Amino acid sequence: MSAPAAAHPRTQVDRGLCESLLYYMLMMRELEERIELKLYRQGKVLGGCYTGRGQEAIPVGSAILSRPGDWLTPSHRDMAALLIRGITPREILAQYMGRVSGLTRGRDGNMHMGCAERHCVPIISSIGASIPVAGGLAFAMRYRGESNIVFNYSGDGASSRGDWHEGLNMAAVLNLPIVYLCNNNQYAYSTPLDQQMKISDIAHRVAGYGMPFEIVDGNDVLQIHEASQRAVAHARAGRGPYFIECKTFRMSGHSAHDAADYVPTAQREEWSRRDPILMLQKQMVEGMGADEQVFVNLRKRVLSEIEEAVSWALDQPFPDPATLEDDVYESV
Amino acid sequence: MSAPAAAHPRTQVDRGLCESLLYYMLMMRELEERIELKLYRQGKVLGGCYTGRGQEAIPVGSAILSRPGDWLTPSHRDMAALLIRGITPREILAQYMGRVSGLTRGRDGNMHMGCAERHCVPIISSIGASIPVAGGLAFAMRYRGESNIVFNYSGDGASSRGDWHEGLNMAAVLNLPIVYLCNNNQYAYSTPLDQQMKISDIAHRVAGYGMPFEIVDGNDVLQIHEASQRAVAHARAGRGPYFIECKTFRMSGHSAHDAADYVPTAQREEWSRRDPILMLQKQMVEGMGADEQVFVNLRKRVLSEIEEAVSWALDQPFPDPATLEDDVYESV
Amino acid sequence: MAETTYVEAIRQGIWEEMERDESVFVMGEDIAVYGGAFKVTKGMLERFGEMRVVDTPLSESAIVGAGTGAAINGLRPVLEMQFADFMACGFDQITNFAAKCRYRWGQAIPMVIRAPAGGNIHGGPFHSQNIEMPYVHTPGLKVVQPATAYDAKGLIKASIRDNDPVIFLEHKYLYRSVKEALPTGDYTVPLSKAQVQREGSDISIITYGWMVHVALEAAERLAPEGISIEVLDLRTLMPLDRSSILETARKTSKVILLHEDTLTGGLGGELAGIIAEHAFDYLDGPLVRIAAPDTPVPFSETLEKAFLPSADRVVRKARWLSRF
Amino acid sequence: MAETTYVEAIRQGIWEEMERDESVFVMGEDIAVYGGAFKVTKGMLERFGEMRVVDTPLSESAIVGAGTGAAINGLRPVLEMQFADFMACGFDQITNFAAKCRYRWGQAIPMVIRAPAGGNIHGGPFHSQNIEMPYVHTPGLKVVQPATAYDAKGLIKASIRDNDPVIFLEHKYLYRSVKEALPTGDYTVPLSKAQVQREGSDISIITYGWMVHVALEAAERLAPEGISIEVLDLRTLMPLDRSSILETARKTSKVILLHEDTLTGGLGGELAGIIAEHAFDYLDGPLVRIAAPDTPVPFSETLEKAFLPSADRVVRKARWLSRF
Ligand SMILES: Cc1ncc(C[n+]2csc(CCOP(=O)(O)OP(=O)(O)O)c2C)c(N)n1
Ligand SMILES: Cc1ncc(C[n+]2csc(CCOP(=O)(O)OP(=O)(O)O)c2C)c(N)n1
Ligand SMILES: [Mg+2]
Ligand SMILES: [Mg+2]
Repeated sequence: MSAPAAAHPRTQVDRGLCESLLYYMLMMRELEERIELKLYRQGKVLGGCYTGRGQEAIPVGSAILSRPGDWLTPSHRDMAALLIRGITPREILAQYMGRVSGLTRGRDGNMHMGCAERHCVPIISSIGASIPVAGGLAFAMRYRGESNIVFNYSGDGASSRGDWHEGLNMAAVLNLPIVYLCNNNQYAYSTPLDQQMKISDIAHRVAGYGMPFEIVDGNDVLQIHEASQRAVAHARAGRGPYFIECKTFRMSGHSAHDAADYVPTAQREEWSRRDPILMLQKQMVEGMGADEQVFVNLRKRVLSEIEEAVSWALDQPFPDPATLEDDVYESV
Repeated sequence: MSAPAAAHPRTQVDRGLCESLLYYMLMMRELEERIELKLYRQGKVLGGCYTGRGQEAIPVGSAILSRPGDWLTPSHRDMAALLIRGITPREILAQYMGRVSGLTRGRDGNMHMGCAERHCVPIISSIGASIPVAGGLAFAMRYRGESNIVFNYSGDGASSRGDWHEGLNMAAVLNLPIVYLCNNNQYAYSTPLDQQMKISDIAHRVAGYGMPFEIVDGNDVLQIHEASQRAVAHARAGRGPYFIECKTFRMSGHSAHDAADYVPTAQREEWSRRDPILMLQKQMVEGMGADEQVFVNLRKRVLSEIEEAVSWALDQPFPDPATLEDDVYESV
Repeated sequence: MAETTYVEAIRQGIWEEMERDESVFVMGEDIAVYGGAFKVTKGMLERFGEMRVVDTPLSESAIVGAGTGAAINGLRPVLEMQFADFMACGFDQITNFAAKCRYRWGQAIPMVIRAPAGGNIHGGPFHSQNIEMPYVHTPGLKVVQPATAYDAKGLIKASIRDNDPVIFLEHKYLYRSVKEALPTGDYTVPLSKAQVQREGSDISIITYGWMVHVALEAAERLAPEGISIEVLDLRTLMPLDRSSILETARKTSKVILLHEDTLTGGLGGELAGIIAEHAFDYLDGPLVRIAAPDTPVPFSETLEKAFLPSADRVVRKARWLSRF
Repeated sequence: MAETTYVEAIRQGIWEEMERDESVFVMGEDIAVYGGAFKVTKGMLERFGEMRVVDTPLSESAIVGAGTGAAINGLRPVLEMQFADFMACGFDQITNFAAKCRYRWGQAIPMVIRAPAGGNIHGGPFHSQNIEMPYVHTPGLKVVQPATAYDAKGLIKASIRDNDPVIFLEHKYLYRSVKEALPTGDYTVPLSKAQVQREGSDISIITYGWMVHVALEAAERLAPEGISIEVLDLRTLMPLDRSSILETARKTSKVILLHEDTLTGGLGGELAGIIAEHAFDYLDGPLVRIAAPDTPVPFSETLEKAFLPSADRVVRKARWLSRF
């Protein structure tokens, strides 16, 4: 995959960072599997059920660079961004199951979650709507002269929405500190890229806003991390927004009820050989001599954390119907 | 001004065509002057009053290529497009003055006019909204296998709207026969280009939809005519949409009440030397040996047609209040 | 005779109209190959081809704008919004352009915008809303919501044949929860005609959509207590069938206005306005509104259950009103 | 003492709040150098600078979205829509995101969206609309419309200080047609408090915006006939001041619900719903709604005049009602 201008030299990454990246990718993968393949099927999770399987590298490689004062607006395939912000598997599981201890206290469901204290805007279902919102979050940072930035996440489908256009243009005009992570997973629900747009790279659209961009392998967490470092440095330095298109693939249906028959088998298989977790593990083995045991241990740790969180979450109460009408307006 | 790819050889234009172009440009100029400087000030025209002074070349050079089966969606600065479609100064004047014989029978005002029979969609006030609508008009042409096309007109300001983006992208994806004429007159109301976008050419944005484009001198009607010929041929041949950016200038306030103090004097003066009507006349004198008398006669003809139309329109009745509630729904 | 679900009835209705009239086509997100999020357009691509079953990019405003343009240029678009909630993204095109064409320039817009609406499916704040009111409030639009499979088919067909823009609200919970045997052969259900779904003499419940079934359940439970309920299903919300509304109000003299939509600014107020002005002399008790409270639609079961109007609530209120 | 116009009162109110609180800023189209289409923000750029007086591209949805984001991140945006009609372009951001933040995740959105609304200025279908109802109908939003210069200033200040998103509707016809002497010094007018603008005993007219003046004119003309009219100015349309509404209804027992907005789905229905349920026993006559007919707002003078509710119409209806 190509960058817009000069090629970027590969920076050194240390093993501690890699373990951290791997931990969050594994946690997202396993937590979502647990939710989709167990809790959802058991009827413990109601409504829709969306996962980011195969796309874990994107939130992980980027959000790991966030500072406490930054804001994130993750999409519905970026659970790891929340984990990195300190949101716990307990809170996420309670959220999915509609418990009062979930992030939205049962008012909203499944991946529609976020948290004001940890600066994560819960996803806005209207696809694309988070782009202008990211602009406002970033505007407030400029307003106060901070070096904080916004990490905005969206998909290829979002790039067809008017809000996407208005928001990116405004960010460019107002020179707002935003790093856009576009997960181009080649489908919006059942609609393949070539029915969404007549171009092959969404990033090229961004040239029309006067904004720098890169295109990276969205399954290679180290590439994302590197590109994000450049983007973050650019935005923190007050040089405005920066767009990263991550080529990836949705290794699941649009949601749990979707068998995704419309995806050609060859395409799915090709991408299944490019699993981002295995790719990172390979890089760790080949580049830093990590051995399998590390991965086995990490996975064990993740699974036991999930186990603990599931049983905690299952014990949490549902919201009290008496609270139904609270919090529509400020109570005075 | 540059074209996207190869330079286009200048085609021959005949004098009859030039006289026709000049007639419509003069008619638009004089009719709008009459409306803004007389009727509006006399209180015969109420509400807002917008003109396309200095931009006449754009609707004229393009709409002259339209066929009866084509559809046009003019902007608020494209009166000549209506004239070319056979809409008369009488109808336009009655429209501006809210008379029942106006194009909208007094229901809508001033330049919010159009006509189903002559295939002109009255402007939609929500700037940018006509872009998706043009898509639907064109879709119906593809649906029936016609070679008709749509002429869509909009300004630089419109390019900031979400509808602009959604509509252009959809037209590219569905391969719809549309010629977009973008009048980049450097201002959206009081907002100069550099506060609307961080790029200098709107046309470059269009590359992001996978659509061919050109940039032309919007005050040179022959250039517009030539580019439009290429665009029209492209669209009629079923090769999809085509975008022409016309660099021009709004030689008036945003509307009659706006003194446009925000426009630097030097900029206004520079453009006043590039009057599209004078430019065409010069081309006719230099290229085809036309003499001044032709222009004088043409202008006389225009003025007397306007005179006649004004007195007719002033005699037209206002709508009967008893009809107030008609035509909200089909009456059955 | 086989029973047809509400969702299948809509599918059949569209299908038949597409067979009947070449100018009818469907357009929306994921409706062609995938057959739509709720499978309403399943099989249409194979039967009618790409030009009449059009998948679009994720662009609600462009879908509505393009639909309107196509309607101006002689077609009869049937647009799908994936969820009614996202129709908000096309609000300007619908209310400022499509709705006003006939009034401004005499241009008919024979277009249907279909939108899966309503709750009771654990959809949460963004996938459960009832969105009728902004459209009811926009002169030039018609708004329809069927409660039964029979009406779903008859109303979608009538909406497609209608020469004004119609917002056609489909209740997601009813899609597969109601069914009935449908007549073979072509039929339509006229717009702007309400229907008495149950006759009664003591109290009228005026309602629509899923709540028709809730009202009928309440009526059933109240009958043994000697409280006779009439249930009027509006079916078309704009233009309203004022004479049927006033007729039932004058007949029973006690009226409950029931809807799933939130209370303030909901249709119940409009109905109260009509009745309190034009049937005032007939009323023997307050006009009672039963609706969801003024909150977003909550996700969690305990909350959603408390949020949605229930037969229990109707029964309690009807008992109270009957003693008036 | 010098009199202050409605438009100037709003300008002063915003100005004072910007002086008071550094987190308040204004954003919109053509509001900085140009001072806004109606000059509400005139002079602010010079006083407060570019960062607090922000011109944007022509992008209503992004304006609202960015305002909401800024509010989440600690600022207090005051957004301008150039005309209320174009707020439709930001409908999704307002109703689906801004309105639901507190409920979904406990996030306050202290944001004001100002919108010049209403007719009687020969604006035609796209520049004259009254757009309150979709917002009144959206839980989580507040909706305000002042009728006087005093209230305009007090309410804009209160709206800016409020911690919920407020849709602040300014009536374009009132901008320069009403004025009064304002107190020097800081004052606010509380949200959700209606105000009796004229006391009376025979008939209550409940209304808001420009129609308050129409009601007062009608009341003046009816007084010599011995018909005593009470005029209640709602000022805040959501949340409604239900107790003031019920109080005046119970006091006079006859109520006219008056608004400039079109009839069906307008606020009159909501008010009728409240009164016919909770003050039924006090009513001595039908609830009478006076509103614009269900059409787009026509341009031509003859039509617009017939369209807009007038004092004449109110007088005629009040006479009729008084004989009940
Ligand atoms: C405005 C809007 N329209 C439709 C939907 C329904 N919907 C939810 S996700 C989705 C596809 C989104 O595609 P993309 O942006 O590529 O994200 P992905 O799911 O592939 O990660 C659709 C159509 C929506 N949520 N919002
Ligand atoms: C959605 C929307 N927002 C605001 C307006 C008010 N308005 C009318 S014309 C205009 C400027 C349009 O600029 P541009 O598209 O460049 O056209 P120009 O007037 O320069 O020809 C504005 C802001 C509008 N009509 N529609
Ligand atoms: Mg995608
Ligand atoms: Mg312009």
